[in-house]
Amino acid sequence: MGHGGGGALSAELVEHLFAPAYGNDLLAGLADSTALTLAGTRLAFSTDSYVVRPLFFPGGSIGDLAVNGTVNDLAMSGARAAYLSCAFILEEGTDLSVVGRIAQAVGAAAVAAGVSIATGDTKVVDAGHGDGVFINTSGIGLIPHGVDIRPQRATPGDLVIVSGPIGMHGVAIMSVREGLEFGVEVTSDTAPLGGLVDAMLDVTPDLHTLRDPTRGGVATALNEIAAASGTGVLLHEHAVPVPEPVAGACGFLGLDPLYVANEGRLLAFVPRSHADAVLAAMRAHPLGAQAAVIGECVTEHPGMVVARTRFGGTRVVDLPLGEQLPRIC
Amino acid sequence: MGHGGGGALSAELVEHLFAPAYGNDLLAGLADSTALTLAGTRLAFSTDSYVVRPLFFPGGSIGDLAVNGTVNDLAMSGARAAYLSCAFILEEGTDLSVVGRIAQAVGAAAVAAGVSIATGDTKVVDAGHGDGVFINTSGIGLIPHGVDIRPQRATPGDLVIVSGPIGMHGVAIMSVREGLEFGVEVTSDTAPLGGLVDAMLDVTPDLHTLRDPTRGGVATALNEIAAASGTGVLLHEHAVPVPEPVAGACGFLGLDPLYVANEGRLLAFVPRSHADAVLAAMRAHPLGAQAAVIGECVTEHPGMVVARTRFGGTRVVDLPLGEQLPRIC
Amino acid sequence: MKYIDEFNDPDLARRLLDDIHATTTRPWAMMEVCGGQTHSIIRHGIDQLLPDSIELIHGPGCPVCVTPLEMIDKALAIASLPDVIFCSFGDMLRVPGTDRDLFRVKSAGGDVRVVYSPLDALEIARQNPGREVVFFGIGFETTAPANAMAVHQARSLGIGNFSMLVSHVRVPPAIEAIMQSPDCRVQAFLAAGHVCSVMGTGEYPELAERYKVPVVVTGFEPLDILEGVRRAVHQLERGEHRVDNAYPRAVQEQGNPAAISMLAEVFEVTDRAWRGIGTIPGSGWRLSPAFRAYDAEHRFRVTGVRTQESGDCRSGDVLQGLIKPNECAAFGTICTPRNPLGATMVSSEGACAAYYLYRRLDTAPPAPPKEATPVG
Amino acid sequence: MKYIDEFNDPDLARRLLDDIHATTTRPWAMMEVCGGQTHSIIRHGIDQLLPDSIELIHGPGCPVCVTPLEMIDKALAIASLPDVIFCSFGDMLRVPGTDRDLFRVKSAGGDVRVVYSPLDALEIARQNPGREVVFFGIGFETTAPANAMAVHQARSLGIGNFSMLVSHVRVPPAIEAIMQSPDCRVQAFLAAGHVCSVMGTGEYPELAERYKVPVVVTGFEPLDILEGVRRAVHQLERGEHRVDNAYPRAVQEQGNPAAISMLAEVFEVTDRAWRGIGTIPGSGWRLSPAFRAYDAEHRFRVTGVRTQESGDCRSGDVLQGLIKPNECAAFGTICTPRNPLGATMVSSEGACAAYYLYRRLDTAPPAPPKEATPVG
Amino acid sequence: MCLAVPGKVIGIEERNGIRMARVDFGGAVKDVCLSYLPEIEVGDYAIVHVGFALQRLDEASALATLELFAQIGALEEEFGDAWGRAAAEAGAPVPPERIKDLP
Amino acid sequence: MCLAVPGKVIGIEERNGIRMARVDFGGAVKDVCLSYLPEIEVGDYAIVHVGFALQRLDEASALATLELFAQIGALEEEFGDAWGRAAAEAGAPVPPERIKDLP
Ligand code: SF4
Ligand code: SF4
Ligand SMILES: [Mg+2]
Ligand SMILES: [Mg+2]
Ligand SMILES: [Mg+2]
Ligand SMILES: [Mg+2]
Ligand SMILES: [Mg+2]
Ligand SMILES: [Mg+2]
Ligand SMILES: [Mg+2]
Ligand SMILES: [Mg+2]
Ligand SMILES: [Mg+2]
Ligand SMILES: [Mg+2]
Repeated sequence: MGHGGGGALSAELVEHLFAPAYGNDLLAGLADSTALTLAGTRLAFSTDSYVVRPLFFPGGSIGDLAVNGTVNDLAMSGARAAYLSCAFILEEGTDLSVVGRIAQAVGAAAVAAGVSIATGDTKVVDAGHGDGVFINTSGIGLIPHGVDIRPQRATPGDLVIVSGPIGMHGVAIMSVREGLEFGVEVTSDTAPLGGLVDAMLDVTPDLHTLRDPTRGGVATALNEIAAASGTGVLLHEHAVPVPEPVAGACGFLGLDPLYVANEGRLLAFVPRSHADAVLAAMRAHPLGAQAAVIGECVTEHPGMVVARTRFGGTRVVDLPLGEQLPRIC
Repeated sequence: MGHGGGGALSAELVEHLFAPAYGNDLLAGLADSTALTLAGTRLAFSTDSYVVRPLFFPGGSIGDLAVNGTVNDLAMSGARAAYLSCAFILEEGTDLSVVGRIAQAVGAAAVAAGVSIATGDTKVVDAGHGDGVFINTSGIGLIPHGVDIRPQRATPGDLVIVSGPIGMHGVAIMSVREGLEFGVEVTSDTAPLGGLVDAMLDVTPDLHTLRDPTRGGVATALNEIAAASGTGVLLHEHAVPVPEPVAGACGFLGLDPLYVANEGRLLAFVPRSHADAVLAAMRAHPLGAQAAVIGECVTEHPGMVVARTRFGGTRVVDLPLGEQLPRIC
Repeated sequence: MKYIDEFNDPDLARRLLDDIHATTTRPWAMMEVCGGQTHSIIRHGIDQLLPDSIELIHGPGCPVCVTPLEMIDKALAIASLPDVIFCSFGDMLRVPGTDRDLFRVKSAGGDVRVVYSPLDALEIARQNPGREVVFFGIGFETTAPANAMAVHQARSLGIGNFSMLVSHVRVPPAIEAIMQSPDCRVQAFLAAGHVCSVMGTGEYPELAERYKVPVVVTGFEPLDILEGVRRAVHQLERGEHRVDNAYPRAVQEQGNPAAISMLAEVFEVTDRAWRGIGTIPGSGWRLSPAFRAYDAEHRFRVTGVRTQESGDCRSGDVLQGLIKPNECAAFGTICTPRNPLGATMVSSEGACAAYYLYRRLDTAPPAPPKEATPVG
Repeated sequence: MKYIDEFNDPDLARRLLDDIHATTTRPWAMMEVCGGQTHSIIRHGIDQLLPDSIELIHGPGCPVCVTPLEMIDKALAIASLPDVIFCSFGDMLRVPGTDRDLFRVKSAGGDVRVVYSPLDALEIARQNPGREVVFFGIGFETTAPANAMAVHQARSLGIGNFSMLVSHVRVPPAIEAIMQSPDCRVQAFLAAGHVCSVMGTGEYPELAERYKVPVVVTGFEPLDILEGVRRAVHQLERGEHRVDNAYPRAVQEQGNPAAISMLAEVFEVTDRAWRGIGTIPGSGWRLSPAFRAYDAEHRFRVTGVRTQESGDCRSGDVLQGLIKPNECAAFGTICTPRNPLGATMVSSEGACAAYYLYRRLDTAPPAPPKEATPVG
Repeated sequence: MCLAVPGKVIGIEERNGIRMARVDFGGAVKDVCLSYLPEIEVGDYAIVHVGFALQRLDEASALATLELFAQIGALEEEFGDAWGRAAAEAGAPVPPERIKDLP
Repeated sequence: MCLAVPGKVIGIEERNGIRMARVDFGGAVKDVCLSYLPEIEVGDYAIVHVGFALQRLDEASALATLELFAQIGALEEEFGDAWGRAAAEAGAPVPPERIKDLP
């Protein structure tokens, strides 16, 4: 189990304290990253702390996530990440070799994403006052002219595209925790999405909304966008690409792939008129080869996500109650 | 005792892993913040995590430090902070009211510093896997034209100016830990230094080096600058402004004020020809009213800091071995 | 995947639905016993496709929901002990005790671990000889053989720091209790397929006969459920009350003899309280005297546990099919999955949670606008 | 601040120095007994201002430096026990035991707390009745009364979870041991002012007479030290060997009678090993039988402590004034404050550390260029 | 209750005297205890619950069931489009047939 | 050893039967145990070590000492500039007099 899946404190419970305390409207946008103007230049700025356990998993490590997570949050504003900060909080007793391997992963991921680690920090806390390694990355990137990508812009008529098969990251993490084994193909999907977004923007700057469905998975991302925009989202469940091992693992652990984390996928809300062209551009990019339309924005059930089942029934797709756990019933 | 004062892991031990792993030269500059160019604009970018204990102390809280610390690191590149990120890692069991008070402090400090909190993040970790509240802030700011402030630019002939009395922050923190009491005047000096730096830059853009002598105090900051620039630093010990309560507290706890933390002071390395004017501008600013020349850069003992005592003797002023502790002998 | 995809085919579903619609001439109320079936029905929207005149009553077959409050509180007390590693299936972590849940205990620093199998807990005990490892042994007849085996192996391998907090329940006494209720509206049962995989179907003919009620052994994939409904409707329309196995690929009449004999060795039948319902005679298993040393209730004499069930919760009526979840006044107002009053709201198998999560559109006014929560 | 600033006046210092320079006609070697004096001398650069012919030998008066390795290792073992809160003056945290130090124990999760006073440790014991609180009672005669009082109060207040690991040392037997060494070069002593504040000066006339050595009771501010040196030089030049009190504002002949009688009640004289030097008869205090119940060595029978002092360390010779720190081959190479081989390198009072920290410019080649450490 | 899923036995071995199988769930592979199903062989499918194989899946029964489903449709075709009725009742805006044709 | 510092007693009270003082160290105030110095009074100065007052500071002695220092200088003035010699030996680039004049 990771952190913060339950208990009295939750990010949701706490976060409402912040925006009013900070006295500005920048945090109210519900976006992965915030668009700013500085000396006439439009920038995206984003921060995230990474407390994921285990530190290493098939296909990556906390170091990859720390880079790709923030690079992707910037990409979800249409920005190509330029510079990252990287701050470690280390717990006394952590192996130096572990820190070294993570640092190498950070460096390699930064090179792969075309971003520079510009500034860093290291703090060491006593044993029992941390948990091995926490990483914070913050990132800045340029937003191209004419691009305005925000959750609020999703609107009835938009089609919802996912860039590829879902659930790989979460299942790869679980395979470590639950002692699962897979064929070679089940590794985290962690990847930097800046290039894919560039390819999409080449088709049209008029992408309405982008989001990387990380913690809480596709269901959570769709709910957040529905809530921010007030549009209804209708998900065509059978169209969602779920790889067979993910379906298999979710099957016997009792999990729903819609709620499983991804680290190298994006959801795009695209005007119907551009959807074919955007989909084609995505499929021409290695990270979007299996992109698929999975739903649409509707005027019904505003702010809610509803799935149509393969049998023609419907059900509400709600926000999750924290992390999914293996269940027996 | 705070975190990371000893033990097998130390920031120093770890940090040499990072710069080579990241594969760029940005981290090699040893600066409080890094100067970047993005779309033709010169920016400063900085990050720090705050793990200070206690969370509240006379004159401030971890929230004030998290804002002012990063604002000041930007100012030490001559940049006026524009936007901050603010990411919390909360330990389960932390009072919501504590988080709320800290959020309020962050907001108030941001307003005071003229900076906007643009993006945030909250993670919750299980009890025993954190320590109440950790905060990371990262910040970006514009560097004015013609300004090039770096530790490497300190050079023999420069005079060293401190912006005010030293040791207040560290002694205020210790007053909580050690049950000291003071007159009202001993509170943390935590403050945003952007305005003071602006006033100094109004006199001349040719400030060589600025540094806020935070953890490890004036001695550490001077050593870092001497090491980065290769200049010798001669400190005139009697000229260092040490408030009487700081001297008193350090006296009976056995501490050296040169190693006690400050959160609202800066050290400036200024060409001798500009020193009088810069000093005058500083003294005209509320945060620099008690600014004083405390030393000079010399060709002797390159890379080392040497203090001349009031009796005419000399001694090396070394880097500290971690946090100073109350001692009996 | 084989045995799953074929039983999810929409074309075949349509044929079964056609048959059900064609066969049904009047209202029928049938109970799917198992929460797994409830979950499948609601998740796939099967209930929406059935004739309006067929009512599915969601049965008590969720072991998480029916685990008595007192047992949860005991689990919470044991899990809070500093030397204990408390292992549980993930389902139990959010089940509310009197004043908190296992998740809260874990978040507060307790060593609570989610395991996939009781054998994982046994392995944790082997690897932590200095600690006491307690496994929360809940479940119906499907889960009981696994838990029995863990206790059996603990004894044969000499793993003395392992024990089990046992709260097993048995299906047939529950069916009997439902049928004996004066308010009973159930006209047919879709029996729990996987329980029958273990126990066989031998316990049902007597029930079917005594209460004149069709019992159709039913699987969990959408086609399995439709087929169960279809066979029940055919019997009901014809006035029959037989035991019919609609899940023959996984259920044999004799069940799994090896599992049944292990159950007989490790467990003994006992009366058991069902949360929301009350005590049902002979409806549970506890460790038999030969394994009493592995009984966590015996090993940890947790005292001072004071249970206090919410007075607003009507989960007992829900579990007996007397009301639908949305007929409870607390539903969706003071009782939500985030703040569950009763166990049927906390397990995703629970009827109240299933209704809230998947049927909110039909059953409740739209949710209030969500608070702004920065994300990313 | 009063009593400090006046004794830091550079003009008066110059007058004292003038007198010393004028008076000194040949080489003299004198020992400042107390590490606090060493610290003050080096920190203010006083040694640089004295005539070259006056050599200050840095004495063994640093309780941190001389605490025997075995006692450090016992402290580390006790501090690592899970139920123990181990309290210590800050000085002891970086003193290396055989394989680690108290800081390392704390960083690894041990509950090690720095206190300003032994009474703080007693208060911690009062507030944590369920834990054992152990205080590391080190120090010379100056510190011993405080520690004695803490034990005395623990008994009178009935604080049973408090105990003390006692490693007290006494100055006069150490002076005697130094004078008895065949290699002894010390011609005069600057006695430790604050030890005399407690014990008075009555123990010194006999020593001065027996070894024909001037003993000047000396304070800690720069002028106090210069005055101590000045008076010693005057005696030496005149061939005298008296006890002279150069710190009369804080030292009275009879010392502090209340403190002396408390010491006699709580402690008894014992032989004590001095790190680097060896056992000196009668040179320590331990708890007297009436307070044995508060003895941590007695309460925690720590076994299996295996001590192993570095073979390269010459701190014993340093502590006896036989060599200067920079004459040790390890100094500044394999032994630095960051990686101290001996205790005299770890305490900022220790002669080796004082030389390394403040005198590197004179005594060692310039440090190699520092590694790039990102800061901010 | 009783989330049990079918998987294919791809390997069998004794471990500490206990018969264990490696079971493939569509690419996800898990170790499963065979104590209750000792006669099962590599290539067989079993229903697995909390790490235990509980029952061998009988292929003949499965095929017979599917065959029955297919025949029902044939028999009942004359009863008209019950599916369409049901879908309309559920308020489906897109007929099921069309779902597959979405881009 | 024995970092003991002078401070001024600014208040005295009994606490749990123990005589305690508030002692001012140039603005930093700390509670100090008076068990070993019961006769001390508010306004007096004491040497304090690890929370205990160990000895009253005698003002007359202090003044006499300082007076002595001042006289020494007067007596020894004819011996020439020993200070200057010492400073030169220590390699001081700035004469002590000039240090005070730095900006
Ligand atoms: S909605 Fe909540 S309160 Fe009502 S019956 Fe269900 S669980 Fe109980
Ligand atoms: S320099 Fe180090 S090794 Fe040498 S005597 Fe000093 S403490 Fe021992
Ligand atoms: Mg930990
Ligand atoms: Mg903690
Ligand atoms: Mg993110
Ligand atoms: Mg975030
Ligand atoms: Mg995101
Ligand atoms: Mg972000
Ligand atoms: Mg900083
Ligand atoms: Mg930093
Ligand atoms: Mg800084
Ligand atoms: Mg910084």
